[in-house]
Amino acid sequence: MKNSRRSFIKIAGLAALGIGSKPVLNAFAMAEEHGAGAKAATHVGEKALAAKQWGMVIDTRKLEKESDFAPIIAACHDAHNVPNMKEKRHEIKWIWQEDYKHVFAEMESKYLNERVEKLPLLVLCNHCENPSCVRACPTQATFKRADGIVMMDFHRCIGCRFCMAACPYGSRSFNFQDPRPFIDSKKFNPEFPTRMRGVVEKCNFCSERLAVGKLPACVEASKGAIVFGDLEDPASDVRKMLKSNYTIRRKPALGTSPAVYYIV
Amino acid sequence: MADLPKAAELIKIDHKPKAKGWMETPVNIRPGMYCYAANPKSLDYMGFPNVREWNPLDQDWKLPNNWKEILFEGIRERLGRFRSFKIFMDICVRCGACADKCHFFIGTGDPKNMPVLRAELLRSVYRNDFTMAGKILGKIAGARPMTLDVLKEWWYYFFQCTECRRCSVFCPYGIDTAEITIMGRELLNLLGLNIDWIATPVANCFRMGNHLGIQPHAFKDMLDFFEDDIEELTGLRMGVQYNKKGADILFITPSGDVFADPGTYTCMGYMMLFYYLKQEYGLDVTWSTYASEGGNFGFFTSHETMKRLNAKMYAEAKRLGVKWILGGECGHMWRVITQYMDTMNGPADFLEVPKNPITGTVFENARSTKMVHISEFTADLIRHKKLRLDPSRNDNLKVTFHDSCNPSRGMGLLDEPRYVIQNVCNNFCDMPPNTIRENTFCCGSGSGLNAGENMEQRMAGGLPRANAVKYVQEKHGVNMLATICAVDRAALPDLMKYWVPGVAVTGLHELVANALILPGEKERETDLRQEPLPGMEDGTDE
Amino acid sequence: MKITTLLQQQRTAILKKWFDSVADAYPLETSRFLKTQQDPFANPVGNAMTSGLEGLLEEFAKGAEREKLIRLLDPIIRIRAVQDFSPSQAVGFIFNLKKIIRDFINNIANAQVAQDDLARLEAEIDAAGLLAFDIYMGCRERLYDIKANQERTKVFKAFKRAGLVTEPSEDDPGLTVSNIS
Amino acid sequence: MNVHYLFSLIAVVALCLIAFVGVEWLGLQALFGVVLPYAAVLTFVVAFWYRVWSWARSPVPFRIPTTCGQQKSLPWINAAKIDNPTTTGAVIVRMLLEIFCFRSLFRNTHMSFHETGTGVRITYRWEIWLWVFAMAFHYSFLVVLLRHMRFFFEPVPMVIQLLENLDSFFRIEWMSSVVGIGLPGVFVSGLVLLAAVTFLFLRRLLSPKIRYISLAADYFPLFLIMAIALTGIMMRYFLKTDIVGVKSLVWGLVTLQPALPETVGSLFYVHLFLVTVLLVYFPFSKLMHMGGVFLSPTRNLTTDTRARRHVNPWNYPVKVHTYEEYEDDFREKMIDAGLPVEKEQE
Amino acid sequence: MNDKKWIIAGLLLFTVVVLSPVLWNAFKTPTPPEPVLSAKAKAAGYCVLAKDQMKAGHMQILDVWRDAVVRQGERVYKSTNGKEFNMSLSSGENSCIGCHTSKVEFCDKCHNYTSVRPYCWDCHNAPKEAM
Amino acid sequence: MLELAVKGSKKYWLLVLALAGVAGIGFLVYLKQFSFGLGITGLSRDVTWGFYIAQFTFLVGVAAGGVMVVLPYYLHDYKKFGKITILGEFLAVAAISMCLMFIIADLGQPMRALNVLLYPTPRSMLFWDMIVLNGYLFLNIFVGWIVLEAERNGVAPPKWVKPFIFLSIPWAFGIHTVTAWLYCGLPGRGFWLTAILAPRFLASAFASGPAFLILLCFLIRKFTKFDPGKEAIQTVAKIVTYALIANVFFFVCEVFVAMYSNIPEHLTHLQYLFFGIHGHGVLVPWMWLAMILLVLAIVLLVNPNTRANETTLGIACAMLFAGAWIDKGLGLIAGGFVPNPFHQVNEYVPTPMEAMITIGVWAAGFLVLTILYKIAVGVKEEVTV
Repeated sequence: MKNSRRSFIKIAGLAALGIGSKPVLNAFAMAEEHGAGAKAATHVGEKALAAKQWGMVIDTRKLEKESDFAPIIAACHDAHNVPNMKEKRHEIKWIWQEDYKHVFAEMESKYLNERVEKLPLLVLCNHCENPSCVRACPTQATFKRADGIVMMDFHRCIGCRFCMAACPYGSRSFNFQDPRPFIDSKKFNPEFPTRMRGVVEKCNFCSERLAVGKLPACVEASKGAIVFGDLEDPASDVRKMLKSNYTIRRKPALGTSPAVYYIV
Repeated sequence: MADLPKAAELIKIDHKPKAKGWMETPVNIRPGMYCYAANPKSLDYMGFPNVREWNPLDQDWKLPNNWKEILFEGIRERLGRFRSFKIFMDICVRCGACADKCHFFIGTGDPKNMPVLRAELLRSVYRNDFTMAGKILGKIAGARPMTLDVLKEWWYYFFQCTECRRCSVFCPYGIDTAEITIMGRELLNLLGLNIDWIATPVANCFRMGNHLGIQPHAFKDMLDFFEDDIEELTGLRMGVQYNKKGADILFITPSGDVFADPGTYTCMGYMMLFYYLKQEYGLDVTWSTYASEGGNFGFFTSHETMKRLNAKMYAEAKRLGVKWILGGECGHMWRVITQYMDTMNGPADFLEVPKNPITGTVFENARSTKMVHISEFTADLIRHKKLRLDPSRNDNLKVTFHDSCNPSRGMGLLDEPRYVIQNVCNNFCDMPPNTIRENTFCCGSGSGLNAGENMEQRMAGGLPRANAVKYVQEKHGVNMLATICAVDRAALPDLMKYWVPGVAVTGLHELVANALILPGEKERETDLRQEPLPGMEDGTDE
Repeated sequence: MKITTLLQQQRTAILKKWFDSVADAYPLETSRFLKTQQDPFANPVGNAMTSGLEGLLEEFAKGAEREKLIRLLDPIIRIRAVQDFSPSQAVGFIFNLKKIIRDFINNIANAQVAQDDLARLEAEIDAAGLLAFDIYMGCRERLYDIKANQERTKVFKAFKRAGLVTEPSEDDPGLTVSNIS
Repeated sequence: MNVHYLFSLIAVVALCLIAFVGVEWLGLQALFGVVLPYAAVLTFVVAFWYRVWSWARSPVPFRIPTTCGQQKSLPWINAAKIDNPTTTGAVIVRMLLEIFCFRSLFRNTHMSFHETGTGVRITYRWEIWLWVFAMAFHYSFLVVLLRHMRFFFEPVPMVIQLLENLDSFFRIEWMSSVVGIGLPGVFVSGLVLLAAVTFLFLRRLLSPKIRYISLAADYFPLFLIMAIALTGIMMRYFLKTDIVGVKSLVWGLVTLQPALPETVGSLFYVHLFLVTVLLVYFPFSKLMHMGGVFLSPTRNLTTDTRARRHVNPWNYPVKVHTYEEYEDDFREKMIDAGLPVEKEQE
Repeated sequence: MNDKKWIIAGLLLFTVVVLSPVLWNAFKTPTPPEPVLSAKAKAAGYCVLAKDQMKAGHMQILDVWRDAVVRQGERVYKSTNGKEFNMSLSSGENSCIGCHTSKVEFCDKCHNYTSVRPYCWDCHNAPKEAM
Repeated sequence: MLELAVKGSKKYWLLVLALAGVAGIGFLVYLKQFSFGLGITGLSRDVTWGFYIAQFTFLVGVAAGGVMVVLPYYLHDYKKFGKITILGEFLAVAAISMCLMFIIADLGQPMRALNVLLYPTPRSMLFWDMIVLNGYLFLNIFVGWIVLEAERNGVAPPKWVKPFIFLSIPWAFGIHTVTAWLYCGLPGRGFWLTAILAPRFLASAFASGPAFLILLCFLIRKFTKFDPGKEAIQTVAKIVTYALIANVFFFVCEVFVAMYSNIPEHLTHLQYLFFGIHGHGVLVPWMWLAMILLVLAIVLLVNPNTRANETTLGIACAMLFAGAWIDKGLGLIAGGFVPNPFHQVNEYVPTPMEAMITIGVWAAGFLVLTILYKIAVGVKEEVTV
């Protein structure tokens, strides 16, 4: 960042020509501030939560009834202005409910425990440690942040949907049309942007909430059924949960190493 | 001063002068690249100003004292009269698209032969004395004062342009260097600076009706001689008519066809065609000794001179009371007819709209000039199957066609001659596409530069054309170059001799006459050139 | 080292030098015009020579055949014969090659070359130069032949056939063919 | 050596400095922002009229179009209707093709020599780059010009907005440590203009033929336009200026109620001054080809001169050698040769 | 050949086109936009940068911000006067639209005046206002 | 040479106008897609790629197939192909143009297409695909044009195009290999996850591209004065035969692995395509038709008599082309996405609008092809007069 700052100052002299006829010196000072200089002044908020690899443990034992799922899904979708598309084909979902036999289809078992056979599960982006979607993206519009969150940069996505083909979990949705008419204006969250047509979207582990020290919306709404924390931190809640419970991850054979664990 | 330069280095220094722009490079008039100065007698006869003996190689050109005034007055007058001149002086952006389109530049490599620079020779002076920018900014605006050196440069390079207009095809603004050359030559004529190959034919033509100065009785004698040749060949006499009042059609062809091989064979071709039409369809064609020249070297002198020479065509047609005029194969003759004649000497309301009485075709495109090109006429006849033809008589020929500059870029006469050739010959192929039709290359000798003393210039200028002929010679075994221009027929044989030995030159109607089966002719054993017809080689071998 | 090996190894460099020396021989204006760029042969005059010189050098490297030399030299000389050259300029460029090769041997390649080998090559170059002169003269003769004959073949032949060639009389206001020279 | 371009470069740099110094140090905003633009537009229009009118005053005595294709002659021969136009409609099409598609330049070829087994062969390669860049230059210039109309109209016309949308169709958003481009959206036309003008300059500089024929007057407009494009691009993407201020200045000019905003930077005045210079320079230079191309008599006339008579307004009688004079000269010989004569010899 | 009338027509057309902005607008009243500051913004009395600088360069700051927020996770901006801002174009505490509450009154005025149509609003800001 | 494209008979202009018209209609429909979004297509959350990408994949094959006439001519100096290499190259140009148009049509945010260049991402196969496709387009235009122009001028092509020619040969293999890698590198898509996908693509390319070229040669011979030569066509036919056999062989290998190993991940997709699962099977008749066409084509091509007979050869080539088109242009992409990662079946059927855009792109591609072939054939006619 220091380098970039210096190189910017070099052209700041020229910048004097541009802004304000009289206050040449001001312009210098200003060039420092905005443009690339502005970067120096940006930082992570004080209350922000940090981690090396965010992860999640979903305790399916605590999520059984429809009424357990609905508030969680609603909390997420409302917080992120996820539209409710009329056509199933164009469905957009960040977190949703799916049967065990579909989620863990490859763990097919002929004679399954009765509970598990009909077990509803929450599915969302796995924020894999080794995400194939990030590999596929030709513009780095989807990328892995330092804290392990697999992010979407909606400003940069070209809508090629390569990431959707690459995602083995079906976690990604595409805006086949303008989503805004399908957002319930009563539930609209003005603090979170909507998306435009033609970009891919998915769960972002509530990075906007983590930045202000809040846990993800689904975690908050789950009444303890979902535990969230740093997988790399042995003292974190998630690690404790993982230590004390048998958990499984989706399609481990693919080597993507999901960060979402299920206690079945 | 430690090391004296070595001899080799000194020579090198001599060879590499400090590079200067073209404006600072004086002209170097070189033998072989220019034509002799005009004979004063010729200029005098025409009443041109500032007549005198002078030699281009001399330092002193014996100019009148007020030559600059004369010149500037001439420029001013022409700027007021010709929008083309004025616009072409003003709007060139020097994009250079014309540069390698000029046959003289390709052949000589002399940068001042790039059309743009040729025009700049004049433009630079125009800017200096006729535009505000030039007057204020001078050299920066590309202006330079008129000097004797500049005048010599004009003379040298305006007589190194054949006014072929190839550059104009490519110019994004349609700037026509020919127009600029024409103006340049007009201006030079104000100072008596013409070349003899132009001035003398002009004088001849003015007085005797044709460039060669063939007097009427001689003209007839020459055609009589062709009659003898044809009789020998076919057993028939053509019965050419001269100055006949009340004929259907007046026929005018360049006098080059009457006196110079291989044009003479073309001339015989016309005679045979007219004989055929007379016998078969009763068409009455007359020749004229007064208007015995289709070509117009006045065009290479000045607009006024062009008009003075051209006036004879309509005058003679009127006097003879013909219905319309038929024109022979010529290049600049047709440019004059197409673009100037009607304007200068028309309207020709005493003539009828040309109608081919044999086919009934009305030549709508010649509705106003009342003058039809013979290849249009013949093509029409062939199309209506009015001619009995035996193309196999031309089977010893592999023919290609040279589009002459003026008919192609001045009127667009491209397909008619090809149609005729393809109907009278069995072997025809075109030269490469960028060298034919509107892209055709000049023979290098047009616009009055067909002299002997400038042979190097002509050979260099004809290089692109010759090169294309060579290509088809090597590829398809072409041995005959057909053309519809008398200057071409005079110039191309020399060019072929130098660059493409083995290719002869012919006019279109020589080929037609070879194939044409005349009523009552005896079996032909030779072609018009008295060379054995294909299949007759043994018979004539005695 | 064999001289042919040298020629093959240093082909590009020798060619470049040879081109330059040819460009020097152009008339001032064109020469200067050529010098302003890396490839001196983007100009039509020089353009014709590029591959010609290359072919010649190849021939020398292989041991020149007379027929092939003529074929290579003819198009170059034929153009130069009608362009702005003195005879020495038109054919002299061939001899430049001798000095260039010697320079290469002495200064650049620092190679030991058998004297008789070099002498053989120089003899070949001389022979090529003489051939070029033959071609040049052939072209010029052809040119003068055309010049000299054009009036006879065209005008006089026709006139003579018609029995029309007469001396012009002084007071005749008409001008006759003899003026068109 | 050719110093033409150096001279022109210095001239353009000097012009930039004049505006910069004038505004930055001398405070001559009113001069550069109001007086000169008005004067320039006036000069441009008046001088343009003057130049075109000076052409129009000269008549077109002869119809001398260049025919670039088969003539209309016999009904069964396919005529090149556009390249050899015989009707006014076809001439209009020909002119439109010339003006909007640079038809003639499109034909451009490049000549070169080749050695073949049997000698030298001259070949002609289709040379498209001059055409491509000329088209790119003129059209991007036009688009840039029209785009600037957003400063001249309030509300901004829909067509201009549409044009802006098309021009900025491709989002070039690129954030790096040194420069960030994203907002405002990148207009492709500006970049194309700069690229094309650079090509045209490099062509003049690097091609020896073109360099040889180039004058200072050829480099100057190139540098001028290059500088205009550069200052514009700098203002838009990097150094920024207050465009609300710019619009209020321009709006003041077009409503004839000039007012000077305070927050507009000197770079803008440099940009404006260069445009001013271009406007003044235009009618006195080769840039007048814009008007001239419409009047070019080799392109804007029908080729049916043989079918329709063209009148020369100054056609004057000339001295000709009449048939009577001719017969007087040669009557005797004509009679001897058996040629008919008008007057028998006495 | 009488083409002068055509030439004059062409010249007139040319003149009208060249002078069209003046002909169209002459003597109209200048209408410089006056963005309305919300009570909140007025009360605050400061912004991320000085007014002039914001006028000319706010888009660059937004560019930098969106990259920093999305890709670096940096969401706080500290201006030279030590104030901290929430780097968000959407409404929210201490964000752009949080303070300049009305896009119509604040942003659109100048944007419309200068024919700037940023696509920010495709995603940011409230859907009802965008519609 | 472009002037050859603007001088043509009425028939030629009719064809050009018709193609331009269809392309224009396609473009208008595309404008609808542009303003509404990809929702007008039959694509869904589960089948995110459809017709567009399938056409793209197939056409990359057609483009790569051109190398089958370029390679023997330039590497093995097989003179008979001298007349048709340019046809192969220009076919590649047209096919690649279509590919690029299909990619643009498939993007949700086409105006951001330049991001691929602005943020080059070497780990993404799509980035490499962009490079190879554009590179191949450039190489073919460039090489084709220069060689053709030299031929027209009757001179040898300049020496410096040789490296480009040689480069274009491996490059042709490259485009289809990278295109295959788009698919076969994705975890969790069992149908594509096979190392033989690239070879299979190449084999099908070298069958369908040259087969199409043979059909084009027949058309050219019928409508112009240029004859590509019977012997050249027969040699191409042999190449087609072997490539087709290889293609079918590779496919059999795939089927064997899936069936014999009986791994559901790999098997279900084939089951879906050829038998349907859970009552879904829109593609079943198509896939069987493709198989029948390909087998029949093999029969006709392998038999020397039917191969030598130009009528049956033409039929075989048409069947092959149609079969390969169904195989790649319908089955391959949809088959990869159905069933979805949750083993649910959501089928894909293109919508009429999607089909219209597709047809529009094909028309635009054929327009390019028509113009390029007009030029090429024009030169050939000129040279062989």
